[in-house]
Amino acid sequence: MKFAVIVFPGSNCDADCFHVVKEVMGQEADYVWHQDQTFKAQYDCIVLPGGFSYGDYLRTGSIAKFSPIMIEVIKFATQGGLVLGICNGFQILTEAGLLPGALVRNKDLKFVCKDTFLKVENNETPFTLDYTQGQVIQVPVAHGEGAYVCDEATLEKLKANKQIVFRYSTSGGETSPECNFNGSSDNIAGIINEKGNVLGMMPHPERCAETVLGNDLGKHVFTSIVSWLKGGRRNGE
Amino acid sequence: MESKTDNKPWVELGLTDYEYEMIKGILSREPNYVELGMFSVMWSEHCSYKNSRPVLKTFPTKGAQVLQGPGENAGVIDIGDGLAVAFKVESHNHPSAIEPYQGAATGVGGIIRDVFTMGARPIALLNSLRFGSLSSARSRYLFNGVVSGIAGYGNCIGIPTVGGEVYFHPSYEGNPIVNAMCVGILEHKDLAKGVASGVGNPVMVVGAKTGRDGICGASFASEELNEASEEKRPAVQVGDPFMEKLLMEACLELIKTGYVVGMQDMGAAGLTSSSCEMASKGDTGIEMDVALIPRREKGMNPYEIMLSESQERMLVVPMKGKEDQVKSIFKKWGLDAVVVGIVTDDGILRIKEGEKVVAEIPAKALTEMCPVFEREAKMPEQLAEIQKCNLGELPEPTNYQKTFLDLLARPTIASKEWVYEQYDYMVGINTVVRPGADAAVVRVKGTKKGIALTIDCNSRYVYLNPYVGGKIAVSEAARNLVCTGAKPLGVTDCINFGNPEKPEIFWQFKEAARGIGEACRALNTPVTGGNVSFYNETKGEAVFPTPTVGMVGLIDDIEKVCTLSFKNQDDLIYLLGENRDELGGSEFLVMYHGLEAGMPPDLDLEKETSLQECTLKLIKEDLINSAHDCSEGGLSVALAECCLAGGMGAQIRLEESTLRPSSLLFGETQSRIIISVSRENADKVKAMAQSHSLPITKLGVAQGKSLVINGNSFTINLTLNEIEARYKGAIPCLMKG
Amino acid sequence: MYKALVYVTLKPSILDPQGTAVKKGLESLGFSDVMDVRVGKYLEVSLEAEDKQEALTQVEEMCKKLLSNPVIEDYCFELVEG
Amino acid sequence: MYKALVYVTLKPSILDPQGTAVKKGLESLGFSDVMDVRVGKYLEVSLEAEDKQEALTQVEEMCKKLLSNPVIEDYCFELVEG
Ligand SMILES: Nc1ncnc2c1ncn2[C@@H]1O[C@H](COP(=O)(O)OP(=O)(O)O)[C@@H](O)[C@H]1O
Ligand SMILES: [Mg+2]
Repeated sequence: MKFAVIVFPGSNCDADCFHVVKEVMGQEADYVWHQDQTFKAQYDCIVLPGGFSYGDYLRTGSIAKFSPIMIEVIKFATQGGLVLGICNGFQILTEAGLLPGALVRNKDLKFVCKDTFLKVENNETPFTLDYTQGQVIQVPVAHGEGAYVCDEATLEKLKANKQIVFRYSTSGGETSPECNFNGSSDNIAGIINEKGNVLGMMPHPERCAETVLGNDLGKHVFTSIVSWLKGGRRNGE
Repeated sequence: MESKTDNKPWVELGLTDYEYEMIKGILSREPNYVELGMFSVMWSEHCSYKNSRPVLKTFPTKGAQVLQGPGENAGVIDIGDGLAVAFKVESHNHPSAIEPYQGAATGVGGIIRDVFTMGARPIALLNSLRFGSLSSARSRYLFNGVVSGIAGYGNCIGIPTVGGEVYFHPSYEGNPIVNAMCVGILEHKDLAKGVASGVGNPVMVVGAKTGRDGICGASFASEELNEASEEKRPAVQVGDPFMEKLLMEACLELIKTGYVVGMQDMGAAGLTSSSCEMASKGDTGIEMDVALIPRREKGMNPYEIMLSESQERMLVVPMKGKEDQVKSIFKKWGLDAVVVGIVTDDGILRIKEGEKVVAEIPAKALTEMCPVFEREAKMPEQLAEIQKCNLGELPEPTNYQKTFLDLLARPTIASKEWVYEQYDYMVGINTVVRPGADAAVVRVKGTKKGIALTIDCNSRYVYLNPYVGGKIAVSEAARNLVCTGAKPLGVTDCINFGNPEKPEIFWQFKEAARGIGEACRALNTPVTGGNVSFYNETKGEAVFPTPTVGMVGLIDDIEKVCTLSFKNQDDLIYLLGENRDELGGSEFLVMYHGLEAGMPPDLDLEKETSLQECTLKLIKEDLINSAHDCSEGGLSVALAECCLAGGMGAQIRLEESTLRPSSLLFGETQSRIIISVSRENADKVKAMAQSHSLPITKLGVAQGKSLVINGNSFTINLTLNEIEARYKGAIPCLMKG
Repeated sequence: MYKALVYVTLKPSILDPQGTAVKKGLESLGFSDVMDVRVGKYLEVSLEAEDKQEALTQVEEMCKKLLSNPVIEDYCFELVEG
Repeated sequence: MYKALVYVTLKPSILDPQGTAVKKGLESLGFSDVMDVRVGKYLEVSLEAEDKQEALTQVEEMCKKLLSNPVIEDYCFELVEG
């Protein structure tokens, strides 16, 4: 399988995603520069990494969405290719209109870096099929603008279509307001588009994909992608 | 500015009459205003170390592991496998007092540049912070601003902030201490230096455009803060971490090409310092045209251009003929790279504006010919009295459990989670031991190795006895590294003191340096660089003498990294080292008795060395499951930290009846480490301690969800939840104001 | 030369934690009569354009494409000459 | 009830990285005639006051004490009724 990790000026989790795909997963990976007009190879999955593209100035992701490569990314997504946006990548995906809603300042206005618990709300996506439905995983977050917002109608639609993939929860899987540290609508930590091929999430699965870092549960986002691409079998099928 | 009619313009710029005469002697003429400005910044304490140089010379700086000692942008230490670590600490106290967010942010930006200029990729940041009491609104404002400034810069550029320390004490009320440390990794072959050699090589300015930011910032940093500072302050420098990220990537890419002869960041004194330092180190001259320098503002004159402290800029000397390659790398990152001058053979820094020469000074006059002062040193008169304070007769606390809880909630002791949760401490996916432990550990990808990092100083000890306090700062730093299983390798230090022209302050400095030097020798951790910040005073009152010690250590096998948490039910808990009746300088003494007096705990370097050697061996041989240093708050607080870190309680029985319970529980005796051990290894551990002539005492067992400490005349019995609420709740609660 | 003064504000339906924090800050300073605070952005964009109409069209487009996000924000602007 | 429209801008000599980034962004979108962009804050503060004079005094003080940072920013405001 071949992954592309897009590098925007100010991306800073690009090398982390690359490392996990290549060294931990043993898959092929290329860095793709934001100024490139076309993909120079066939890719199976595109990763928009975390960081502060264009310094996060104005609004997170707002300037990155106009990078030349984004036209290609949008084309790739429209044709059903797998796109994973993590943190700043999620912000870019919403700005670019590939995912609904927007990400705004955390409710306490502070950047927060810590472990959170996520409940897997939908394990039938290409990004989560190696998790069990309802599984609770510990994954770190690191963001200042990660509160997911959208209008009522969109939220209803997200729910109806099972587009909410991860929600902040307690270690026991309760999605109570106390664990909604950043003030997201409905504890949303990650969503997928209607077609089910574009996932955006604020937490960083690439930061917990190796045991030496104390936790490797995040790895399954990547193993899921690979399973799916291999003509994957979903859990329980 | 040039039209100033003051008949002694040099005084306005912070130079003395004596210095002005020297300058005339060097130039054999009157300096013009631009030249005077250049001398004033380069001869400021901040750039010239004129008050500290003779003392700093006493530090040990050599060792087999040292690839680059003091004198470059950062020290460099060998870690094997052709790899090395570059690291340095820097103060940004005065800018942070004026504008905490930007002051701290630009401090972080500056220290990062120091590290990547060496050809190293920065992999971790640390910071050492000191503020007044959190009961003051101004201290809260500064604390909040500084922490978000550090976060704002470090998080954006994508270098994890993995550790640090924060103290609160009234002496810092008007003058906070903000020290930032950066650590990077490089391959030996990429080691770059700040030298301009090769006559005829071009001199290039790269990175951000030059504006009127922070003109005379270096001189500003070399004066006491007073009411007039508010007025005199230079245009505040604003950091642009996004720009710096691009600059860092471009510079590292450039160094890989092998085209770089020398590279120097523009920190304090901007273009002036970078150009004269590069020429001076290269035994060359530089000729430069300020008209060619990309500017952000209109109408800037040569004086302003030469003295601007705009951030995110570097001076690069590439090989002749490689200018276009340099430009194309910077262009890719969207940055300016402009040839502004040339390396010459006459040793002169010649600044032109177009055809007109606006300054002409021997480069070494600015760097090496600055007058150096051996200041008078005198022990402060009251100190002997303070040290003699009789602590033997103090009443014991009436309720040890309450005292223990109060101590846990002292901002200086309480968890700093409120701080480090604002820092991205994971980006880079190397952080194996996160903030909240004795030292942070980052792995070195592609090897089995790990780097352990810490920064430490208890300035109350230094105040009470600078010599002992200096020894403790180094020893504690090393001990923190050792607790993770790392062998300490080298030191970077940041001297934050008052006005060195006062004999009492200079005495503190000399004594602290003596202690630091001695400890560094004993522990084989040479000083590879550092920073001096004097004049940390408000209204004539100096801060506590604060020589922070940043230290780097090496772990051979990252799988063997040791942490502080109790891990297994029924593990035995031991203390390596001995408890003594030493309450002087302790947090308990201030909190309960309102005393900052007595002698600080003693430090015996021989005992310290055997403690560290023994602990390292125990970790290497997999004999222990945890290790934690006892520091502020003493044994009881350290035990609580071991419990909280792993969510595992402990049953402790302290038998020693000769010690007062307050000393036993809260005294801050040095050279003590708490370890936990599986029962089957207990004998081996005891044997190992004995072979190092090290006292070892059984404290109890790890178990349950409570911490119980029993002694002959006291009992502490608390659930971990109760302890955590105080320990973690203290700072957030105070910050809500 | 024209200068566009652009105001970007959060839609009323979107929570404004910054506004709330400022309001609290004002209250703790003793300004007890503050009813509400909303925090937005103010941009000054200087541009060359043939004429005012041209400038208006350009700025309108900038606002739509980049300066505001219609999901969460509203914008308005004025144009001044010089 | 009064509403103060407060504009907080960076002092002219202070670096504005946001403004620079937005300018570059606009350029890459094809707005080649943008000469300069500065980014500031826009606040709407609703408050009760006896009369306009009282409101003016209050807002002036808020700006000085909290809404702007005099070290790096300038401010100005208008007051509207209702
Ligand atoms: N300013 C800070 N930034 C990041 N981490 C911090 C900061 N202050 C304290 N910490 C972390 O909190 C922990 C406790 O610090 P400290 O009490 O100084 O430990 P010790 O006494 O072992 O040196 C350490 O892991 C330290 O790195
Ligand atoms: Mg410490």
